[in-house]
Amino acid sequence: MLEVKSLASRYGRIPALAGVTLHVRAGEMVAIVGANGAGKTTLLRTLSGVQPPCGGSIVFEGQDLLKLHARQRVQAGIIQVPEGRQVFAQMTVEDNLRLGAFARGSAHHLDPVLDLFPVLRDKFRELAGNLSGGQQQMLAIGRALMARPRLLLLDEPGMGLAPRLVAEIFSRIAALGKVGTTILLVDQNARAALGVASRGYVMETGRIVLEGSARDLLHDRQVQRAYLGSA
Amino acid sequence: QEAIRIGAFLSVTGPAAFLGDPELKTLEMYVERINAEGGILGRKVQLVSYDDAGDAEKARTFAKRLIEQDKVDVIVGGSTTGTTMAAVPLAEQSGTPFISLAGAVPIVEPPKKWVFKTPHTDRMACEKIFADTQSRKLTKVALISGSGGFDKSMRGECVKVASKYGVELVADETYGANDTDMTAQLTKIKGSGAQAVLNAGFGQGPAIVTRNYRQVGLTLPLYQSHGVASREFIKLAGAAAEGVRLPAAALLVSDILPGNDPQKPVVSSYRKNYEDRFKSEVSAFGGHAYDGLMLAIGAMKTAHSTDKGKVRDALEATRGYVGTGGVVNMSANDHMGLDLTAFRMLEVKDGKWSLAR
Amino acid sequence: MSGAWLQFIASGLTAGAIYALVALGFTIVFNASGAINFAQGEFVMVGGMSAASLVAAGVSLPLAILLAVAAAIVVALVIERVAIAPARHAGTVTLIIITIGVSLFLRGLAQLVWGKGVFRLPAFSGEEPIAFGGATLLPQSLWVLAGATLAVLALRFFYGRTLAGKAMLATSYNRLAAQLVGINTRAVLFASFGLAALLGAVGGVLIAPIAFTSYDAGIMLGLKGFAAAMLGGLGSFPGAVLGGLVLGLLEGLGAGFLSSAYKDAIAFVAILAVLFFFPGGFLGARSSDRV
Amino acid sequence: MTLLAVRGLTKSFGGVKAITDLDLRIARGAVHSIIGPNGAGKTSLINMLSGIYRPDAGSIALDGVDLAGQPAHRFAAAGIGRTFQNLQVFFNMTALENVMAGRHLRERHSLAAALLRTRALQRAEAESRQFARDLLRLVGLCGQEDTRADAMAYGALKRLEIARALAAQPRLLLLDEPAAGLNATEAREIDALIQRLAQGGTTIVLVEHNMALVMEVSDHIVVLDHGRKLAEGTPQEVSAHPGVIEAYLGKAEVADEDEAEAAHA
Amino acid sequence: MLAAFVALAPLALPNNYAYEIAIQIALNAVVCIGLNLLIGYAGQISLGHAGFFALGGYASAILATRYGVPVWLSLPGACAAVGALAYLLGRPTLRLKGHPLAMATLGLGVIISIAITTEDQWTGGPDGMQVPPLVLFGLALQGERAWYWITGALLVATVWLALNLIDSPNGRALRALHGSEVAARTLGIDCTRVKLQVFTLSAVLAALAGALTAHYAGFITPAKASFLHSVELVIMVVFGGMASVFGAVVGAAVMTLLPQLLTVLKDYEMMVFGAVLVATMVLFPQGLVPTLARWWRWRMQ
Ligand SMILES: Nc1ncnc2c1ncn2[C@@H]1O[C@H](COP(=O)(O)OP(=O)(O)OP(=O)(O)O)[C@@H](O)[C@H]1O
Ligand SMILES: Nc1ncnc2c1ncn2[C@@H]1O[C@H](COP(=O)(O)OP(=O)(O)OP(=O)(O)O)[C@@H](O)[C@H]1O
Ligand SMILES: [Mg+2]
Ligand SMILES: [Mg+2]
Repeated sequence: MLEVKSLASRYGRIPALAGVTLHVRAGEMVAIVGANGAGKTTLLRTLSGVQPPCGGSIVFEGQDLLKLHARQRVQAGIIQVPEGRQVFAQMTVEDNLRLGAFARGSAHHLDPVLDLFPVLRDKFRELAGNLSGGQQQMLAIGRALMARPRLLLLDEPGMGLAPRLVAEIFSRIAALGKVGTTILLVDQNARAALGVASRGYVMETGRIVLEGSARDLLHDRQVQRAYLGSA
Repeated sequence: QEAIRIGAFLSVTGPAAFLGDPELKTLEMYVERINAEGGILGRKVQLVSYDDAGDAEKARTFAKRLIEQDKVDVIVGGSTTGTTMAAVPLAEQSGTPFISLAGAVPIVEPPKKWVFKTPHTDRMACEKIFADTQSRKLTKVALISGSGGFDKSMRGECVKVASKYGVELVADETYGANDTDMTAQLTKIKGSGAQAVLNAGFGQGPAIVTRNYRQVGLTLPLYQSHGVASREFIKLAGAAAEGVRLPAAALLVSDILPGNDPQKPVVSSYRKNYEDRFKSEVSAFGGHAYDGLMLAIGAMKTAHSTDKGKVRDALEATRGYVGTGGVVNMSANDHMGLDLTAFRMLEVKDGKWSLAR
Repeated sequence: MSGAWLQFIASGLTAGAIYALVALGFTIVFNASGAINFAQGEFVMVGGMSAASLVAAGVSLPLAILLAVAAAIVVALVIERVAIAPARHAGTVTLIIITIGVSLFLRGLAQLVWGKGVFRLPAFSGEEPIAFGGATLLPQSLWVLAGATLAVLALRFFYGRTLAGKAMLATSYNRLAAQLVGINTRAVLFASFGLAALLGAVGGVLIAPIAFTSYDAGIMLGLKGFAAAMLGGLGSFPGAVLGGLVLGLLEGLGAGFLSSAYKDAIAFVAILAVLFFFPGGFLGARSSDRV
Repeated sequence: MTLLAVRGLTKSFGGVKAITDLDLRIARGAVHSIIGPNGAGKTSLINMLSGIYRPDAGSIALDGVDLAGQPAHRFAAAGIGRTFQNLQVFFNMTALENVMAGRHLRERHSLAAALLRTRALQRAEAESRQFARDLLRLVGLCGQEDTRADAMAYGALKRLEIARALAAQPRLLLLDEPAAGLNATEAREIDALIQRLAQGGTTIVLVEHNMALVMEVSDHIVVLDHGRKLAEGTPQEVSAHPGVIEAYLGKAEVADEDEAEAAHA
Repeated sequence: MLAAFVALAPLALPNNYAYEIAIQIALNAVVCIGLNLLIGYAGQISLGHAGFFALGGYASAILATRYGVPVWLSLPGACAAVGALAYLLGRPTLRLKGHPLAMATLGLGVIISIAITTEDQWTGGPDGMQVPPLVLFGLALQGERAWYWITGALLVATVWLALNLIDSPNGRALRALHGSEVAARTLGIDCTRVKLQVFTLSAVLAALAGALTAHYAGFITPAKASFLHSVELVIMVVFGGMASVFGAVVGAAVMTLLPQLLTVLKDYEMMVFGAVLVATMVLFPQGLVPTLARWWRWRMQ
């Protein structure tokens, strides 16, 4: 479904991606783990089109993505949940969610998302900026789901969420994967991420250094030492 | 041989553009004509002009530039009193003859050795108006004025000379240069018991005053200043301008001047030249520049030299020069040389200027 | 004195309606980019000048108005493409300076095209003042008031009820997030300039019979319109209109009862006082800076 | 040995009661964690303890001095430092300058001294710079001293905020989700850092959702729910509290951990 | 480096007119450095500094002409008075941020300007007033060359002071409150006080430059207090580069010179000036100096 070949990107002169090659099959959930500054966020930004690449190729369902603007990629079903939530702080929860479906244009239903995150129903008319950190995180995910993503790019969806919710969100994400949404997941909670994913990649300084099934990675000594906090 | 250099700093843009624009056009046109006729003293004439946009600080810098860098022989310019006064010390220090095109009294009072001016003063305008109200037996006059330099200066002069003509000022209102509605001020005037209203101002403000004047139902005689002496005023004020009086130079009514008027040939020819060339109506202001240039040229011819001191002396000795503004007779104490007869009292009739009475 | 009272109010409303129209234009661009477009006054000027010069050239008033509005929109769109879009990542202050540059450019251009004269447009429905309770109002003032009312209703509907309007707002709040939900942020900025010019030009045409117009009319309109937008609350359309009317009334009443020389100062003192108590203006968003 | 005593603290926003009548005692030198579901009021509490929000009612006494109602910089001057859940880094400065800005309270000079760059000031600046470098090393940002903050990755910024707060050498340090965005290994480094600070005598209030970290470092845990205290006690007591499991921890998490441990073994 | 430049520049100045421009640049630069501390470093916009500039000039002139205060005293007196006024006005004003702050400072400037225009018995009204020359140690300071050295020295001193300030804890506090006011407060920075300090400092610098401009020119008009002059000052700051002391100097220099150069274009002047401004800000969104500096660094590496 998604084929990324030697993708590179830089901030000014500083390279952040130095040739990333990976692929995601339809319906699959793939996790990416890596230390701070490894370039995970940059990778997702480049995939969604808000960050210009400086080399390589991205092919999505046979289509060359580099030719498409961010907006066209959203229309093609590539939706990113950005790092740091990025909700429309001065707008209500409702408007945030409705805007999530902006690119789809057609009629949209809020209920599935509100059922997934009942808090959002309580705060429906509140300004998003007044929500607590975790509530905003839920809103950001909910907004992305409103677009009915085909490929969902999740950048640290569990950040700032209560443990109970993390577990819940990850299981919902897994459920999404089962009904056919393809997911590329970045999370610092590597254990949880690899727990729900089928495959994983490990990134270091802008490169993929390891790939394999999630189970193999979970049991890889190096991965355990570097990312799972095991001594 | 090197060209004679005439320097000019004018408010070609900015709020006083309606002064500077015709002034510059006039200077450019006549310098061209003079050169076409072979120049003066056997030399070509070169005009060096700058736009000060009505800013005194800029005017000073440009005056310095004219004197220090361009080394001009004489300066004709200073569209407004503010810009003129900024350049006066420089002309005095460097000893450069300077003919100002601005109105206020302090330019020539007290007289300054190197500074002259061509337009009538605002005090003369006040006197002309008050003489008119006196003859119509109107003694209670309401003042309304803009907040610009011209407006405030004229207001001040009018306040000073009012008593001389037995005029009592019963209201004193102000408006801003860009205000869009003056009915509030006029309503106050309406309640003041005035028998006539005098508006000291220039630009579009007076046209709005005139329209608002009719809107609030005022029917008293309305006097405007020489600052709106152009067709544009009638165009903007429309039907409301009917009956408005103002003091102005003969230029505006050149076509209806009696044939024996000494100014008739001068103003008719200037008008024709200007209107043929620029396809727009003359105003009194371009005429001031014409007079300034001609006075300077005349002085150089008389002096047979461009020596600054000699030109200055010749300027001061100007007698009987007939210009667009009137007949000029300068002296050591009078660096303007005009009297009240230079002003005509005009009235708007059927959308045109006419001589009052 | 009651007649005088009313006339001061009428005077204030006349000026206020003009400010309101300009303030609405500020609000549109602000709501798409978060920046103040100091060229808004010039859009008004371009509309008024085009219409006035066309009418002077013999074009009928309705056609002249149409052409003038079209001209202003074209100018605004070109400017957006050339000057604003390339700098859309720059900071707010830089954007403001760019719009100031644009306003100078347009003023210079207008001066070349139309000269430095003052122009007037014929009133839409006669010049006969309408008298009420001892005060008078020009019919054109009612046109201006009606124009402002209509504009604010239309804008409120567009921004409050339609997803396209919300998308424009969203772009100013968070451009990254707007891109990620599929909003064409460049088109939003483009459209907002077109819309602001449309409104500005209509305003310019409406006010030209009262306030006249000249190449430099935009300076004062820009200043007062900005003040009105701030007073009403930046970003709020009803606020812009309210701010405009209040500003006009402050001036009218200030000139009537206190001092005509200080009427602008009185208005600004009042604005300062309002801002000190409601930093967001009358109807501005109560900002939430949560941490 | 109470350092901070909070009594009857209340704060609401419109209809939302963020914190209701809360009492709290923070013992000197200990690590206190505050946990609770999203929206429980943890950040609001931290905001009041640092003077950002003015409480509707209640007192906040540091060493017996009530600070409630004072401006935020007085809280700082009294010895309270903090980090932010939503980053509040000075993005217009380098990492080193960010930390040096944290020295503000320790390095005060008159405007005149600053303008004239007096000897005393130069000396103090040099010391400050060294201190800031040491702190950056401490949080693991060695080598990034001269990077502008807007070019740093999220995780690095979180640590930068900690270093900046430490620069003021606060008596009481409030950390709002310091480990968010860090992976387990990196979280462990924060863990070690917190313990080191605590040993050095700094009192710490930690808000965090990373239970591994919380359980490891806390001497005492307070659980908030809907702005009220739900439970309080040692890590063991709290993690076994049924109300806490129900409202916050959930069963899954515990199961997950077990599974992972099992897999590891 | 700047000092050397100031010392050597006279070799290239052909006449008094050139000196005049140099003096104007120096005086404008002094205002811009102060304003840049406020706008560029502390992130607090002011659209009213022309008011302080003009007040400095008027106050010194009025003290000297009406009250016979010697100019060497009236000048610092005026600066102190303007500083005190800015301090008082700044108290409520600086509680605002962003656009409301811009509006409020604009309002202050406009009010000052209206007062100056209207109170003509003090100020001479719209046409301005005459200002006596600066007398130092019993010597009337006259002539472009003398003024060049005075203003040049003042500029060098101001740059030095500003650079010192920026690289001090106080300067960091300024930038910190720009970056995040909440964070700055939790570090013990009294933001209200810091803002007030820099606002007052910038107002005093504006007043100083205003007073010197007035004494140098021999007159002053209300145009110096106008909104347009305030905008001009801000343009200088942004054009040269925000948060850059040399940016302020370069901005002042370019924006003083440019109109003098463009004046040959006559009717096209305003258009071209606008276009140049737009083009520069589009190409150098950070302002001239920071963008060029970055470019230079990039080249060097
Ligand atoms: N706006 C920027 N300008 C310059 N450099 C940047 C910028 N954003 C990120 N970088 C650099 O790019 C590199 C990759 O950053 P990125 O944010 O992609 O990392 P990450 O893997 O998502 O890290 P984290 O886990 O901390 O979120 C880092 O070295 C970072 O410093
Ligand atoms: N400034 C504000 N305006 C309105 N409501 C607010 C404001 N600040 C907080 N709230 C509300 O108060 C409640 C508590 O928020 P707070 O940020 O303290 O939660 P939290 O415990 O930190 O949650 P999280 O773990 O998700 O960060 C939330 O419901 C939030 O919406
Ligand atoms: Mg990241
Ligand atoms: Mg929180």
